[in-house]
Amino acid sequence: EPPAWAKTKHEIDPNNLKIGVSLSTLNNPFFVAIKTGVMNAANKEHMQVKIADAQNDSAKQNNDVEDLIQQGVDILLINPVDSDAISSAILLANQTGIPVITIDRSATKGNVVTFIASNNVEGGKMAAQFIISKLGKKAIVAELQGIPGASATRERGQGFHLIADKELNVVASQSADFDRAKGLTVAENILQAHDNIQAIFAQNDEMALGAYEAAKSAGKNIIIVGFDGSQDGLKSVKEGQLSATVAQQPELIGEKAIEVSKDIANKKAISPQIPVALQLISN
Amino acid sequence: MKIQLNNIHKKFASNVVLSGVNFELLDGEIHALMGENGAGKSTLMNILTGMFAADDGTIIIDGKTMQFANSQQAEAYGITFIRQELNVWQNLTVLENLFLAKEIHNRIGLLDNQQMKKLANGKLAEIGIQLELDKLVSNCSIGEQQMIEIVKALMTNAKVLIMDEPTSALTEREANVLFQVMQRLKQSGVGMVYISHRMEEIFTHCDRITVMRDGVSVSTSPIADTSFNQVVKEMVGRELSERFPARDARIGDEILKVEGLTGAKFKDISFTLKRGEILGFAGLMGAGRSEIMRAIFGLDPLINGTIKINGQELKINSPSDAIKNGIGFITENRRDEGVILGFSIRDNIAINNMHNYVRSGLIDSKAEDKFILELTDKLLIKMASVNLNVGSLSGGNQQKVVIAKWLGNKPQILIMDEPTRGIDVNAKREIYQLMNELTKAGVAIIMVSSELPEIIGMSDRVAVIHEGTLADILGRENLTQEKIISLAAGEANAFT
Amino acid sequence: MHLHKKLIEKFLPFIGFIVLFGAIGSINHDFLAPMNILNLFRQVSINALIAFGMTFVILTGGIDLSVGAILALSSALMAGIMLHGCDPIVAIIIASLIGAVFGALNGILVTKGKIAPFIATLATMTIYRGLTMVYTDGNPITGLSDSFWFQVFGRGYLFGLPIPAITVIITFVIAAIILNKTPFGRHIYAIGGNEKASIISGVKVNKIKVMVYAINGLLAALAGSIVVSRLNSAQPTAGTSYELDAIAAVVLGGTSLTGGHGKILGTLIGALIIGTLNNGLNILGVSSFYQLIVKGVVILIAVFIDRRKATS
Amino acid sequence: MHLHKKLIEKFLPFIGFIVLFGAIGSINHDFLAPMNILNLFRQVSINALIAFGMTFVILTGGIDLSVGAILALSSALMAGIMLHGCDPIVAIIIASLIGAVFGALNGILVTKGKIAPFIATLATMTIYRGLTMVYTDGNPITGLSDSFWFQVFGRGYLFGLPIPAITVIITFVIAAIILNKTPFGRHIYAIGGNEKASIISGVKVNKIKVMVYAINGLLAALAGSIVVSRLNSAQPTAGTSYELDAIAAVVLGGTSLTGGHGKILGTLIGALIIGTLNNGLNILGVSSFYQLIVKGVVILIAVFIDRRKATS
Ligand SMILES: Nc1ncnc2c1ncn2[C@@H]1O[C@H](COP(=O)(O)OP(=O)(O)OP(=O)(O)O)[C@@H](O)[C@H]1O
Ligand SMILES: Nc1ncnc2c1ncn2[C@@H]1O[C@H](COP(=O)(O)OP(=O)(O)OP(=O)(O)O)[C@@H](O)[C@H]1O
Ligand SMILES: [Mg+2]
Ligand SMILES: [Mg+2]
Repeated sequence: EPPAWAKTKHEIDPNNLKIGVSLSTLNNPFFVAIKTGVMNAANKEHMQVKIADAQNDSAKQNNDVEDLIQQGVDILLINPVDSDAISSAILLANQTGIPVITIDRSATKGNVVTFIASNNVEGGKMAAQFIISKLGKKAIVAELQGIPGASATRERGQGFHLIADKELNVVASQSADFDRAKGLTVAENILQAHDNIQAIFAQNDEMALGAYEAAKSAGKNIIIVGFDGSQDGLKSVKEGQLSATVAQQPELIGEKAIEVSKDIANKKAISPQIPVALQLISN
Repeated sequence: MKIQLNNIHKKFASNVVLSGVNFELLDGEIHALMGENGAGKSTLMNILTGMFAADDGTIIIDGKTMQFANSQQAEAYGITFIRQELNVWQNLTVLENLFLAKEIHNRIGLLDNQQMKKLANGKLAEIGIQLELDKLVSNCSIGEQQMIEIVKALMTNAKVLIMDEPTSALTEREANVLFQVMQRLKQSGVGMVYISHRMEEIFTHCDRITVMRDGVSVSTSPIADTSFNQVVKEMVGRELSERFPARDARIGDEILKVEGLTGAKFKDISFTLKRGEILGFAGLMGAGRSEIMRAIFGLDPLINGTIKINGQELKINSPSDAIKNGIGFITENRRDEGVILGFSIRDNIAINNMHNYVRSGLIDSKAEDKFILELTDKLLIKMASVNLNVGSLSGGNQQKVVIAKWLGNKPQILIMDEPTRGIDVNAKREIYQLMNELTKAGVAIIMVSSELPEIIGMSDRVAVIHEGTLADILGRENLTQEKIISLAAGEANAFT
Repeated sequence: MHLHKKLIEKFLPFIGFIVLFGAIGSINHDFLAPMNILNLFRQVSINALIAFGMTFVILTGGIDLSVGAILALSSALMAGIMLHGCDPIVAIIIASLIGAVFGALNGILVTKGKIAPFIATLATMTIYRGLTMVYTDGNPITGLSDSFWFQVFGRGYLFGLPIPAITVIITFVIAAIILNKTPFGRHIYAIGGNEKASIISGVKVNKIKVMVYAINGLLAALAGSIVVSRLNSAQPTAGTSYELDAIAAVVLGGTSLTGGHGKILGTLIGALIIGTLNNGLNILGVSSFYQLIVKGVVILIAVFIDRRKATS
Repeated sequence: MHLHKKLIEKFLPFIGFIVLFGAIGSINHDFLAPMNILNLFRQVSINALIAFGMTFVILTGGIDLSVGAILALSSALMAGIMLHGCDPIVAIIIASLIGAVFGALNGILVTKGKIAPFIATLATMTIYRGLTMVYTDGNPITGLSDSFWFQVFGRGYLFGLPIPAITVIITFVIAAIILNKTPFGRHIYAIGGNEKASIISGVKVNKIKVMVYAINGLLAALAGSIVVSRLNSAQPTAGTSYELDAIAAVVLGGTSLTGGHGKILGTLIGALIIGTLNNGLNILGVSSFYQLIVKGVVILIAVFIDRRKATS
């Protein structure tokens, strides 16, 4: 418990809401899009928004949440870097009496009003199923993983492997750090090592776009599935380059979060989980 | 070219270094500039060659008032300065060093190595020095490196050549090559300023001498009109008794016995050392004397041989082993291996003496101050406070700080490698006196030196090293300059 | 007058800190709220601990890029042994020792292996990070302990101060005593001042360097255990690029990268400056993109002023 | 016999490369497929270009941590002007010049500002990255150009070689001539060998250093434009931690971090070693966790052998 003299008191004024947003990273268009969604919606509602970028570091995110609380925000929107590691920050918010909404990733501990997300594990499964639907069982596939240890890497990989390990033949799984340039070189190398690859699942659109360039220059026409539904990714699907992307509608997630915030201020009942549908966009 | 420096003043911050120096250099003369460490000799020449601007005073060259902005300007005007500290590039070859910042290139800007080689070889032949142009400087001896500097200066076809202690790293033989070059330059009308702490050289090779003391020029006279004692008196400001204080230590039991010592640069070295004795080590530059000492001190690995102290054979694998066994080592390279520049006098002396005043693991500051002041007092180190940066001391006083650091350890054997290199007569004498006191108290000293007068004046016995082997050990009774030189040069049978 | 100037120079990092602190506080009063000051202290503690260790290394003229990876690896191992039922406090001690071992390994590569510290620790940085990934399989280790002492270590308060801040203060005092009052500390400075001269003076340079890198590893691991307690989990990606913040803190505190010169107090202030920037810019609501720019510029200005001092 | 040994030592990095290459090739024949060799050359080109620039900087005794950020910033600006309709080839030239300006800025901080290179470029690294983020708002810039020349620059082939590889070869030849055959190059070695003596001898140390950092920035930007062409987009996070790969390549090639010693050919081989590792470990299907460990260990071994050579 912090000492009594240091504590701040808290009351919500529904007409002058101050929203604190802690994002896991802004080094990734997906989260930038969530931010855009939040900002646009909040502007419409004339809410104040404070945004902090944890740069994918759980320890920094705890600091960020502390700092946001300190600024007297009324509601916290937290996009955890990691579901477990965010717990103590959420407990802190609970102590201070600030309602918390988690975005995109859940929190394992603490009181969270609601959790707005599309399910990464589900998305991974969708990608695997899409490949099966196109190529049938036992198709030869490779996987491009994100930054080792990052939660999106784990969850998307988990969902993908839940199905793929049984129904597909995954011959290579390599990390390309969610980075387009690395996606390109790693895909080049994988294609080199496995001449017979029929499909690539990339854990985000950036890597998928890199993999597409690799396949193109190797003169191979294979199925490439991305994840996120970023602008580039969607465009590429439309142009028939990527076969599909598991679209998450990040702006919609951001808008929803602001909508729910308003409901909280107006003391409306909120359902504990608000799914934002994943869409498999394919051509 | 005639140069006149009139009433030059210079201060650094609040430190007045020059306060009215007059100096004159004529065509074709070798003009000695002498003075104690810190008298301002190097500073004066830096002012002449444009490194610093004088605060006051004028520089007149051939009747014109001049002021160079940097040493390149001075060089273009025909005044070349070989500085006290070596300015060479260890990572480059001799040829590359000779032409650095003066590279010759062809029309499209590419280096013309052929042309540079031709020029360099021409110059080397002209002055009679041999240097391998393609050798890396890091593989050259200090003497060769000094020669590179000299050749580089001569390549500029200077009308005036300033040399700041060029022989402090040379042995007699190499110095003699330089003196021959100087005589030839003199014939062709080049004027030279020659700065040195070696009296003999000044009196044999120079035409005139200017003595400086405390930032003022005290006198200028033809060399023939003055004397050794006169110059010393003017430098120091008082009469100095004989140059080498008399040795009267009682020589005791054998303390060190070295047998068959073999290392990378020397082989089969055997000698003994007694309590209270000074054993001199003479030899040409690069003979391997320092290497022998480094091996005894555990700095370099031994290939073969035994070291016995007080009759007991020891394995010395590191300096701390050596120190534990009562050996101290003052290296030849004060700036790189002796003092820690930028650290205070206190911290420099404390580095290997803290065990003397540590109480329950912590340093007792009061005891430390007391311990260090005792040492600095004993060595007569001239300083305002022990908290001063050791770099602010003169060379002689820096050397005394190094000695002080070792005395604190109460060594039984003290190895002193070139203990007076670059140090003025007065400070030298103080160090000699200290050596005498130490030996009187039973300490045994090994003194490596390239200054023969010092070797002869201070040693009880002299070991002469020739190309890594022990040529002979001479007793005090048959020590002569000629004998040492011929032994060092490898003419072992000349006298036996 | 001269003395006056010297005094100002000596306290330059401190003055910089006060100016920064005052400036941010005057723009936004939330910053000066007591709770925020406590937050600041706790937030600074991780970087301060690592930077203390880094100060030792930099004073010898070395550098250690692997501290962030050591933090992650020791955290993971700590969490691992806690899952096997080890008492949290014992686990913290074991983790710190493990950190010291990894640090010592860096020291051995630098001394026995004669590899430049930058390269040696660049290599071990990726090795330690790889080992962390292999050990955790890329997953965070969670469900550690509800033990009071464990939770309190990263999150609790004592005498109104966050425990991590108290850990920092204790570490600071010990480090200051070691550096200023023991032969070991003096030898650290001497090695940075002139390694050759130190060897010849009988300083056991290799041994001291290995110890210095070990201390650095130990403190990184200690910082790691605070992170584990705060997050109640060990993250495989923890500590990424912490080495840069630590080095920045050391340099902002006036320690020279060439070794031999610097004070642990300066490092503490350097860490406070960086912490104040992070916290203050958050509180001021500066966008994270601009935060990068501001932080870079502040480091440049601070170091620039510090260099002027040194040369004048 | 002695000559023999010397020769081996001289070609040590090259021998290391051949051994590595052979080892991977014998485990997996795909690695030796002509197409993969071409891939390898293209993949190596980015790191090689940056490492060439880094060699110049390290030879003067400096270091530049900001190259990755310069790559990103110049790429973003290049993409920006292309969206405004600038001709791709002109855009590449402008981007390279912009890179040179950012590099020169590093050089000015190091020389005029007297800030240690490590710190100066650590600060500009975050500043340049921040500027990139601000300029791109954190989003990739896409839809650049379908121009043939632009596409060919990163993806095309000439005489059966990937164009980026040809760019590397041309750059290598120019760099080798500059370093070995011009007074400028000679002065770079001189500064790294003995900066004080260089100043005294009238080498324009500050000017040369600024130029060296500018060259480094230019080559980082050139590498950046290859990345942009290959991906047909500019990524705000491009180049992250490329500085470490470049430094590793330089050091693997036998250049000493203290300056004055090293060859650009060594750097090329160093970059090939790192590229071979990345490519080969991928082809062998080594998990990314173990890749980290293997890369660290290989760097350690290579540098360790190189040091032995130097001391023996
Ligand atoms: N750049 C400088 N800044 C401050 N003080 C200096 C500088 N250069 C020299 N000094 C001081 O000026 C004084 C004279 O130094 P100088 O080097 O000219 O003496 P010197 O006669 O050449 O001595 P030595 O015989 O030891 O070479 C010394 O006290 C020295 O510390
Ligand atoms: N670290 C080193 N690397 C290469 N050569 C060295 C090294 N140290 C010394 N040398 C060379 O070894 C030879 C013998 O060295 P050393 O200088 O010790 O002989 P010396 O008789 O003591 O002469 P000096 O009068 O210079 O002390 C010289 O040619 C010297 O340049
Ligand atoms: Mg002098
Ligand atoms: Mg010697």
